[in-house]
Amino acid sequence: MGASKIIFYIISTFILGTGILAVTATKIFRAAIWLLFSLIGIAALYFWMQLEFIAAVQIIVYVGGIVVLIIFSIFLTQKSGDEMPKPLQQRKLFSLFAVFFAFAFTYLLIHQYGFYSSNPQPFELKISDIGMQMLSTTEHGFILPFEVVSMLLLAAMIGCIVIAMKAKTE
Amino acid sequence: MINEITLTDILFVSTALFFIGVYGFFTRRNMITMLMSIELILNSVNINFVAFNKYLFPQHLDGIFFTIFIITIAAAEAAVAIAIIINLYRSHRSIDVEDASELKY
Amino acid sequence: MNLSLLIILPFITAIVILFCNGLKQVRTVALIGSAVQLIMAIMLLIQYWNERAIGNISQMVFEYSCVWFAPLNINFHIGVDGISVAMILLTAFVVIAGVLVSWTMETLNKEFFFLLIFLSMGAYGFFISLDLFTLFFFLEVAVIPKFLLIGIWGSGKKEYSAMKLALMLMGGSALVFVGLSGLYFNTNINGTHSFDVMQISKMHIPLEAQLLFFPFAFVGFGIFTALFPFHTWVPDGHSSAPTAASMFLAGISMKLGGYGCLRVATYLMPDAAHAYSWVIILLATIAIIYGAFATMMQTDLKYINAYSSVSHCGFVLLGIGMLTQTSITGAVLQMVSHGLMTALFFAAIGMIYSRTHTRMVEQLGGLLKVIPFISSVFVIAGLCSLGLPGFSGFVAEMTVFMGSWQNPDTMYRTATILACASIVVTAVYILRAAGKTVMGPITDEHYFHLTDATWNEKLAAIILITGIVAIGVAPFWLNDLVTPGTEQIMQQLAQAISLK
Amino acid sequence: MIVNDFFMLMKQELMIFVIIFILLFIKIGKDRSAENLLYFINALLLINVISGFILPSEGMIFSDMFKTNSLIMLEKNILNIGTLIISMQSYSWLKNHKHMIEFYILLLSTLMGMFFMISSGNVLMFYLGLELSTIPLAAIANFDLDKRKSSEAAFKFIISSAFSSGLLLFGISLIYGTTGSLTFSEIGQHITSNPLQIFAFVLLLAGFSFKISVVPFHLWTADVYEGAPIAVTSYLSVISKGAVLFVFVSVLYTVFKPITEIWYNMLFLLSIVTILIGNLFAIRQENFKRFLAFSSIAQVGFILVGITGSSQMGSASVIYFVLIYIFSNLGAFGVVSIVSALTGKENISDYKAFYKTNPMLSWVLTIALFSLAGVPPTAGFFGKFFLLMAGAAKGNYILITIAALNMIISFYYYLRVVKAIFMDENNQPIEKLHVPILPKLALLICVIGIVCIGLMSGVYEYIYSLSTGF
Amino acid sequence: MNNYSYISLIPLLPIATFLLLGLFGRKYFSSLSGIIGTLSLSVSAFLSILTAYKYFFVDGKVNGVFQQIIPLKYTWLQFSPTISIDMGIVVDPLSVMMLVVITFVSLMVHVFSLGYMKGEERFATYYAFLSLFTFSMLGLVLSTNIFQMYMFWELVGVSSFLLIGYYFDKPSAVAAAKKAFIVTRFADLGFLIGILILAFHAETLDFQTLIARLTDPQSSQILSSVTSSLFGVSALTWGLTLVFMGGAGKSAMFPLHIWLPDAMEGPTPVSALIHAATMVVAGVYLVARLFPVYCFDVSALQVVTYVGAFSALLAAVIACTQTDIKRVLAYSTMSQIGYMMFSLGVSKYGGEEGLGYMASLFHLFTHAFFKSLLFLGAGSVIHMVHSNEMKDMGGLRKHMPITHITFLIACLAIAGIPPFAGFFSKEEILLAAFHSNKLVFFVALFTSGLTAFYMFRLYYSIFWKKAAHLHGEHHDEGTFTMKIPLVILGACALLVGFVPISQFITSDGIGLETHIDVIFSITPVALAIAGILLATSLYKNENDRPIKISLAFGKFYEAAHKKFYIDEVYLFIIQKIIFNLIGRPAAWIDKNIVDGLMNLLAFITAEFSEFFKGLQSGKVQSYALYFFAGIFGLAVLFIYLVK
Repeated sequence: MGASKIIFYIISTFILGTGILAVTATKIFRAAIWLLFSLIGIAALYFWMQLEFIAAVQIIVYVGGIVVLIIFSIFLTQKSGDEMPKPLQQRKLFSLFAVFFAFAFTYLLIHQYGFYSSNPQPFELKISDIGMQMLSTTEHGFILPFEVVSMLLLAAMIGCIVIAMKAKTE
Repeated sequence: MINEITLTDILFVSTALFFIGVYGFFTRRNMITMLMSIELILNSVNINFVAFNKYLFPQHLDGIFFTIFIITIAAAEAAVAIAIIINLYRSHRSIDVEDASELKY
Repeated sequence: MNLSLLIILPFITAIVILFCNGLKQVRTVALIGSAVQLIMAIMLLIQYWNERAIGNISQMVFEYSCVWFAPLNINFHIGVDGISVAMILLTAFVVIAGVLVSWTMETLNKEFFFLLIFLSMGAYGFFISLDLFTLFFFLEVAVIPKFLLIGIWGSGKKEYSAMKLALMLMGGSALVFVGLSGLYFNTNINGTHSFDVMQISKMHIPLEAQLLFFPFAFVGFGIFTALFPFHTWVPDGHSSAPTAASMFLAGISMKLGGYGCLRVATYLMPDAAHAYSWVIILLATIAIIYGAFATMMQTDLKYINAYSSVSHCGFVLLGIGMLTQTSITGAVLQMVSHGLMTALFFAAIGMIYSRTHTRMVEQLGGLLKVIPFISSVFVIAGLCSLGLPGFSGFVAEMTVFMGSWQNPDTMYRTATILACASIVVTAVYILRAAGKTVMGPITDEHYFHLTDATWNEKLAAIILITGIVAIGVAPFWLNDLVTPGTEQIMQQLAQAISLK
Repeated sequence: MIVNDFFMLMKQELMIFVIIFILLFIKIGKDRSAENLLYFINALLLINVISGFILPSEGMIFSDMFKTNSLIMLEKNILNIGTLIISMQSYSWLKNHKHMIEFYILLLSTLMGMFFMISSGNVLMFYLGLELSTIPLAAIANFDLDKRKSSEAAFKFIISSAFSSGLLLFGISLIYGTTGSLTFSEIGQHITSNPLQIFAFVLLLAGFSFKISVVPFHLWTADVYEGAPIAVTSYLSVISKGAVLFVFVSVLYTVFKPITEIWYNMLFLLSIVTILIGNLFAIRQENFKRFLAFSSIAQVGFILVGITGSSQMGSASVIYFVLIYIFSNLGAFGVVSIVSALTGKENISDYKAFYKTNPMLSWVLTIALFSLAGVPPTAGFFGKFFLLMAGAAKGNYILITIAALNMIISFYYYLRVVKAIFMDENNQPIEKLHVPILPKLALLICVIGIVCIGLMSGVYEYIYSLSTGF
Repeated sequence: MNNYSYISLIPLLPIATFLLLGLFGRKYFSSLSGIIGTLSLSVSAFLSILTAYKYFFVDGKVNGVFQQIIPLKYTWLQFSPTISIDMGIVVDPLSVMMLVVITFVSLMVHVFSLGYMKGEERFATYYAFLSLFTFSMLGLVLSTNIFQMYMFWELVGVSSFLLIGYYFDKPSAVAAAKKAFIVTRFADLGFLIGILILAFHAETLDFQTLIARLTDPQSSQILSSVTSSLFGVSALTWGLTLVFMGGAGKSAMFPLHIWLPDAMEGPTPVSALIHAATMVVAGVYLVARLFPVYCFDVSALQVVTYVGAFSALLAAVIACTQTDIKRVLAYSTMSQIGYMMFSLGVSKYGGEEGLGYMASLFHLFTHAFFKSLLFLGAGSVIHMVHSNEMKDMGGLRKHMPITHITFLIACLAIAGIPPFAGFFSKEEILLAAFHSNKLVFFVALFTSGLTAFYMFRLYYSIFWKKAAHLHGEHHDEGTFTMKIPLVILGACALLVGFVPISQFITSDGIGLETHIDVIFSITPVALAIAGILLATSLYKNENDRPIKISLAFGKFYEAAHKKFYIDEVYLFIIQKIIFNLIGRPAAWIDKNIVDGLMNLLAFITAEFSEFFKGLQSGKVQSYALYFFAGIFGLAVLFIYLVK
C-alpha cells in the first residue's frame, strides 16, 4: 500500500467524516465549521490529484467566500450557540433509509460500469492553458460561458442588493 | 502511484459526499444548513468532474472548466439564497424551514 | 351553392350582434340572420334537387375542399348529401324558432343571441363537414355555448346541469377524438394518413382497428344522442336550460350525435358496426323502454320531454344498430322529426312556463281554456311525440320499426317488439301530461288572466309545426332525399359483409 | 469567426444585453416618472420583439457553444413576445414598485439565460443558461418585498432549484464520465442503454422535469406561483417553462435518440401521472394563481404526450402549443394581475359575478380559459389536438385515451371559474375596474393570438416546416 | 272502369272543413261553423250515395262478381323497394257500404248536434273534431294498404280522444278520453306488430297483393309465414291474431273493451257517431277486409269467434245491471259487435259457407242505424233531463213523443223483432252460427234474449215507470234539427232490413241468395219477446221486484254491476305493476344508480383530490424527498423492471 493511497484514504475519511458532522451537528456554528473542514478536505483531494489550481480556487471561493458568507448569515439570523431545532425523527429515519438505498444503488451502477481509462494519456494542468482556453473563442474555448457567468453574477448581485436593501426602509 | 487508486474509489468518495449532502438537505431544518448541504452536493459533483477529466479524458479541460463554473455559480446561488433567507427571517423571525410552509395544498 | 356560406353567415350574424345596442337591434339582427339561414337551407334543398335532377349522381354535391393543415393532411372539406341537407333544414327551422321564442329575453340579451347563433354555426359546420377534423372541430364548437346558455339563463339547479352537460358532452367528444385519431392512423393514402370521410370510406380499415375504435366513436357520439347509460345529462340539461337552449339542445345538438354515429362510426367502420350491432341494439332498446318508463314518473314538464327525448333518440340508435337500409333511413327521419317535435314541445313548455311560472304537472290545469293557442301547440307536440299519423313522428318511428323488423334475428325482433311497445307507454305519459296540464279544471285563479301567445311565439310554433306536418303528411320528399345517402351507407355495410 | 456572424447570430441576445445596459444607465441616472419609464421600457421590448423577426440567420459560433437557426430564432421570438406581454400586463403592479428597473434587469437577464440555453450546443452552456434563467428569477420572486408569501416562495424556489440543479449536475457529470464530452452532438453518439447512462439520463430528465413541473418534480410549482408576484408567476409559467420545453424536445429528439424506447416509456408514465395529479389538485384550488399553477401542470402533461410522439409533428406540435399556451395563459394571468394589482383579490370566489361589473375582462378571461381547456374555435383546441395526435401517432391509445378523458376533469375546473364569473351570485362583486392602456393592449394581443393562431393554419405549417423532425 | 277518383273528395271535404274550422272557426265563424260542417258533410254523403248507386247498380259487377276498383293510388312512403305505404282509394262492396254508413250517420249526427250543442263555447272546435273524425274514418275504410289503414286507424283513435275529451274541464271526461286512447293504442301495438309480421312475410303492405300472396298455397310468401313459428304458433297466425288484437281494441272486444263505457263521457251525438256506427265497427271492418287471409288460417279465425261470442254475452249481462243509460247502450254496442265478430268467425270463404261474413256486415249496416238512433234518442233525453241516470228519468213519453216513438222503434230493431231492421241481420247471424258452431249459437241465442230484456228495461225506465218530475226551465224536446235526424233514422231502422245486402256484400263478391227461414226464426223471436215481457213486468211500473231479483242473484249481480271487476284488474296491473314495479324503479334507477354513477365518479375524483393533497404539504424538504424518490423510482423501474 503506497503512501499516496494512504493519503487518499485519510483525505477521503476526513472529507466524509467532516461532511457527516456538518449535516448532523446540533449547533449551527459547529456545522459551519465542519463544512469548512470538509471543503478544505476536498481542496486537499484536488492537491492529491495534482490539480493545484482547482484546489486554490476551491479554497479561495469556498473557504474564503461562501463559508464566510454563510457564517455571516448565521450571525445575522441567530445566536451562534443556539441549539438548532431537531430534525423530525420520522423524516430522519426515512431520509436515512432513502439516502442509503440511493447511495447503494448509485454506487452499484458506477461500480458495474467500471470506468476504465481507455487512453492512459498523462494529464497535466497548466494554468496558462486555463487562461488561454477561458478567453478563447475556438473549440474548447470558454469565452461565452465566461461572459454568461459574469452576467449571472451581475444579476445575482443586483438581486441580492434589492432584497437586502429592504433593511433601510424598515 | 496514483494508479493504485482507481477512479471508482474517488467516485465512491464523491458519491458518498453527494448523498451526505442530500441527507443533510432532507433533515436539516435550518435553512442555512440546508444551503450548506447544497454546497456539499455541488462539491461532490466537482470532484466527479475533476476526476473524470483527469482519469478518463485528459485531452481537454472540459471537466475542469465545468468545475470552475460550478463553483462560481454556487457562489452566486448561495448569495441570492442567503439574501432571500435573510429577508424571510425579517418577516418570519425564524429560519426554520418548517415555519415556511404557509403556502400549501 | 357555396356551402361555406352556412358557416360564414351565422358567424357574421353573431359578430354583428356583438356590435348591436339594445334588445330591439339585437333580436332584429338575430331574426334576420336566422331567416337568412332558413332561406339558405331551403335554397340548398332546392338546388340539391336541381343538382340531382340534372343527373348529378356523385355521392356528395356542392363539394368544396381546401387544405387547412397540410402537415396532417387536414382539409377543410365540405359537401352534402341528402342526409346532411335534411339535418341542415332541421337546424334552420329550429334556429329561427329558437330566436323567435326568445324574443323578449331580458337579461344579457346580446350574449344570449350571440351564443345561440354561434351554436347554430357549430351545427351547420358539423353537418356539412366531410373531414373528420372539421367535424370534430364543429362538434366541440357546439358544446360551450350550451354550457353558458344553461348556466346563465337557465333555471333551477342550472349550474349543476350546465356543468354536467358540458362535462358529459366533453367526455363524449374525448371518446370521439380517440376514435377519430385511431381511424386517422389506420388510413393510408400514398403513405400519408387522412381525415377525409370520402377517402376513408373507399379504403378498408383493418378489422382489429375497427373493432377497437368503433366503440370509442360510437359511444362518444352516442353520449350526444343520449345513449344509455350516458343519458343523464339530458334530463337535467334540458330542464334547466332556457327555452331556446332546450330547443337547440334537444332539437339540434342531440342530432349531432346521431349523425356522427351514422356518418363516422357506422359508415367508416362497417365491419365493426356489424360486430357491435347487438350491443347497440341492446342499449338502444334499454334507452327506449327505460326512458319511456322513467318519463312516466316525471312531474316536471321539461323532465317529461327530456326523458322522452332519451326514449325517442333511442329509436335513432336502434335504427342505426339494426343495419338495414330502411331502419337507417328511419333513424335519419327520426332525427329530423324528433328535432322539430321536441323543439316545438320545449317551445310550448317555455311559453306555458313564462306565463304560469311553474312546470309542475300537478300545479297546472285547464290551460286550454285560457291560452288555447299555446295549449293546442302543446297538444300537437304531444301528439307528434306519441307518433300520430300526419305528424313526422309517426313516419319516422314506423320507418324504424319496419326497417328493424327486416332483421330476422330473434334478439333483434324482440328488441323491435319492445321498441314498438314503447309507443304505448309514450301515449300514457303524453296523455297524462296533456290531460293534466291543458285539460281538466283550472287549478289556479291567476290562470284566468293569462294572455295567449304573442305573434313571435305563434310564428315560432307555426314554423315548427309546418316542418312537422310537411314531413308527416308528405314524407316521400324527405324519404327520397335521405334514401340515396343511406344507400351509400348500406353499400358500405354490405361490402363489409361480403369481405368477410 | 467573423464579427458579422457574431452580430447576426446573436442579435437577440445582444439586443437584450443592450437593453439591460440602457436600464442600468437609467438606474444610475436621475429619477424619472415611473409611468414614462414603463412606456419607454415597453417600447424597448417591442423593438426587441420586432428586431427578432428581421434577418433570420443560421449557424454556429463559439465552436459548439452557440448555435442558431430559424426554428431557434422563432422560439426566442415566441419568448420575446411573451415577455413583452407580461411586461405590459405588469404595468399596474410595477408602476408603484420601487425597484422597477431592477426588476426588468433581472427579468431580462433570465430571458437571456433562456436564449443561451435554447441555443446551447453544449451541456455547459445549457447548464449556465439554466442557472442564469433561475437565480435572478428567484430574486424577483421575492420582489413583493414586504409580503411573507413572496419571500417564502422565493426561498422555496431557490432551494428547490438548487437541489434540482445539484442532481442535474450529478447526472451531467455521469454523462461526461461515460461519454467524455460536453457537446450534445458527441454525447448523442455515445449514448447507449447502459444502466449508468440511463441513470444519468433520469437525473437529467428530473432536472428538466423540475423546470417544466412534471409530477413528481412539480411540488415547488404551486407554492412559488402563489407566493410570487403575478408578473413572476406568469413568467415562470409560460416563458421559463416554454424555454425549457424547447430545449427538452430538441435534447430528447437529438441527443437521446438512441434510447428513445426508454424515454418514451418514461414520458408515457410521467405524462399520465402529471395530467392526473395536476388535474386532481387543480380541482380543489381557491387561489387563482395556485389554480393556474396546477392547471399548467396538467397542460405540461399534455405536452409530454405530444413529445412522446417523437416525430416532426411532435416537436412542431410542442412548439406550436407553447406559442398558444403563452397567449392563453397570459390572457388569464393578465386579467388576474390587473384585478390583483387594483383590488388585491386573488381568489376564484372573488370573481363571482365578475361579468356584471367587468364584461370585457370577463370575456378575455373566459376565452383564455377556454383556450386552456382546449375548446374550439380557440387556439387551445388546435394545440391540444395536434399534441394528442402527435402522441397517437405512436399507436399508444391507452395514453391518448387517458389524456382525452382527463380533459374532462380539466374542463370541470376551467368551467368552474367560468361559472363563478357568469353564473354565481355575489353581493360584493369586484367593482368596475379602470384598466390602463398597456394592460388593455396586452389583453387584446392575447385575445387576437388565441383566436387567430389556431384558425390560421399558416402558423402551424410554418412551425412544422422549421421543425427538424426526429 | 268508370272514373271514381272523385271519391277522394269524400274524405277531403271533411278534412278541409276540419282545417278551416280548427284554425279559424273559433275566431271568425263560431256560430256558422255548424252549418259549414253540415253542408260539407252533406256533399260527402251525397257523393257516397252516388258512388254506391254507381258501383252497385251501374258498373260494379263484371261477370257477376263485384270487382275491386282502385281508382287512385300513389306511393306515400317507400320503405324499401318492395314495401311501401301507398295512399289510395279502394272501391269494393265493403268500402262502399261503409262509405254510405259513415257519411250518413255522420251527417245525422252533424245535424243533430246543431241543436244539441248549440251555445257551446267551443262549438266550432266541436265541428272541427267531428269533421276530423269523419275524415279519419273515411280514410280508414278507403285504404288500399294495410299501413294506410293503420295510419287512419290511429287518426280515428286520436279524433275519438279529442271528441270524448271534448268537455275537457271535466276530469272524468279527460280520464275517459285518455283511457280510450291508451287502451286502443295498446291494441294497436298488436296491430302494428301484426302488420310487421305480415309485411315481412308477404313482402308487401298492399291489401290486394297481400291477400293474393297469403291465400295462394303455392306462394313462397305463405310458405315462409307458415313455416316460421314462435312458441309453436306459425307466423301467419301470430300476425293475424295480432292484427285482430288491433281490431278488438277499437271494437271494444273483451278484454280490451274497458274504455267503451267510460267513453260515454263525451257528448252524446259523438257517442252516436263513434260508439255506435263507425269507430267501433272498424275492427269488424278490419277482419272483413283481411277475411280471405283469416279464412286461410283457422286458428286465428277461432280466436275471433270466441272473443266475439264471449264479448257479446259478457256485455249483455253487464248491460242488464247498469243504471246509466248511455252505459247500457255502450254495453249493448259491445254485445252487438261481438255478434258481428263471431259471425265473421264462423264464416268461411265464398258461397253459402260465407253466410256469416255477409250476415256480419249486414248486421253492421243495420246496427249503425238503430244504434245511432238509440244514442241520439238518449241524447235527446239527456238534453232534456240533464242527467244520464235512469233514476232521474221516467214517464217522459208524453214530454217527448218523437223521441219516444223513434226510441221504441230502435229498441224493437235491436231486440230483433220483425220486421225491424235488426231482425233480419240477427237472423242471418244466428243461422250462420247454427250451421257451424252450436256453442256459439246458443250463446248468441241467449244473448239475444238478454238484449231484448235490457233494451226494454232501458226503454221503460226512461219513458214509463213513473211520472216525470222535471225541474229546470225548458221542457221541449229540442230543436227541429234534433228531431229530424231521429225521424230519419227511425225510418231507416224500420226499413233497412229490407235492403238486399246479401246481393252486394259477400266474401267473394258473388251475390248470395238468402231467405227467411220462418221455423228457425221462431226461437229467437220468442226469446226476444220473452225478454220484452219480462222487462215490461219488471220496469213498466215502479215496483220492488227488480231489487228483489237483483238480490236473488246476489254476488253475481254485484259483480255484473261492477262490470266483473275488469276495470279494477286493469287498474291493479297499471298502478301496482307497471307504475310501481317498472316505472318507479326505472325513475329511481335513473336518479340514483345511473345518475348516481356519474356523480360517484365526480365524488371519487374529489375524494382522490382530497386524498392527495398531503403531497403538497408546503414543506420544501418533503418536496425534495418526493423529487428524490421520483428519480430513483424511475431509475429502478427502467433499469431493472422494464425490459
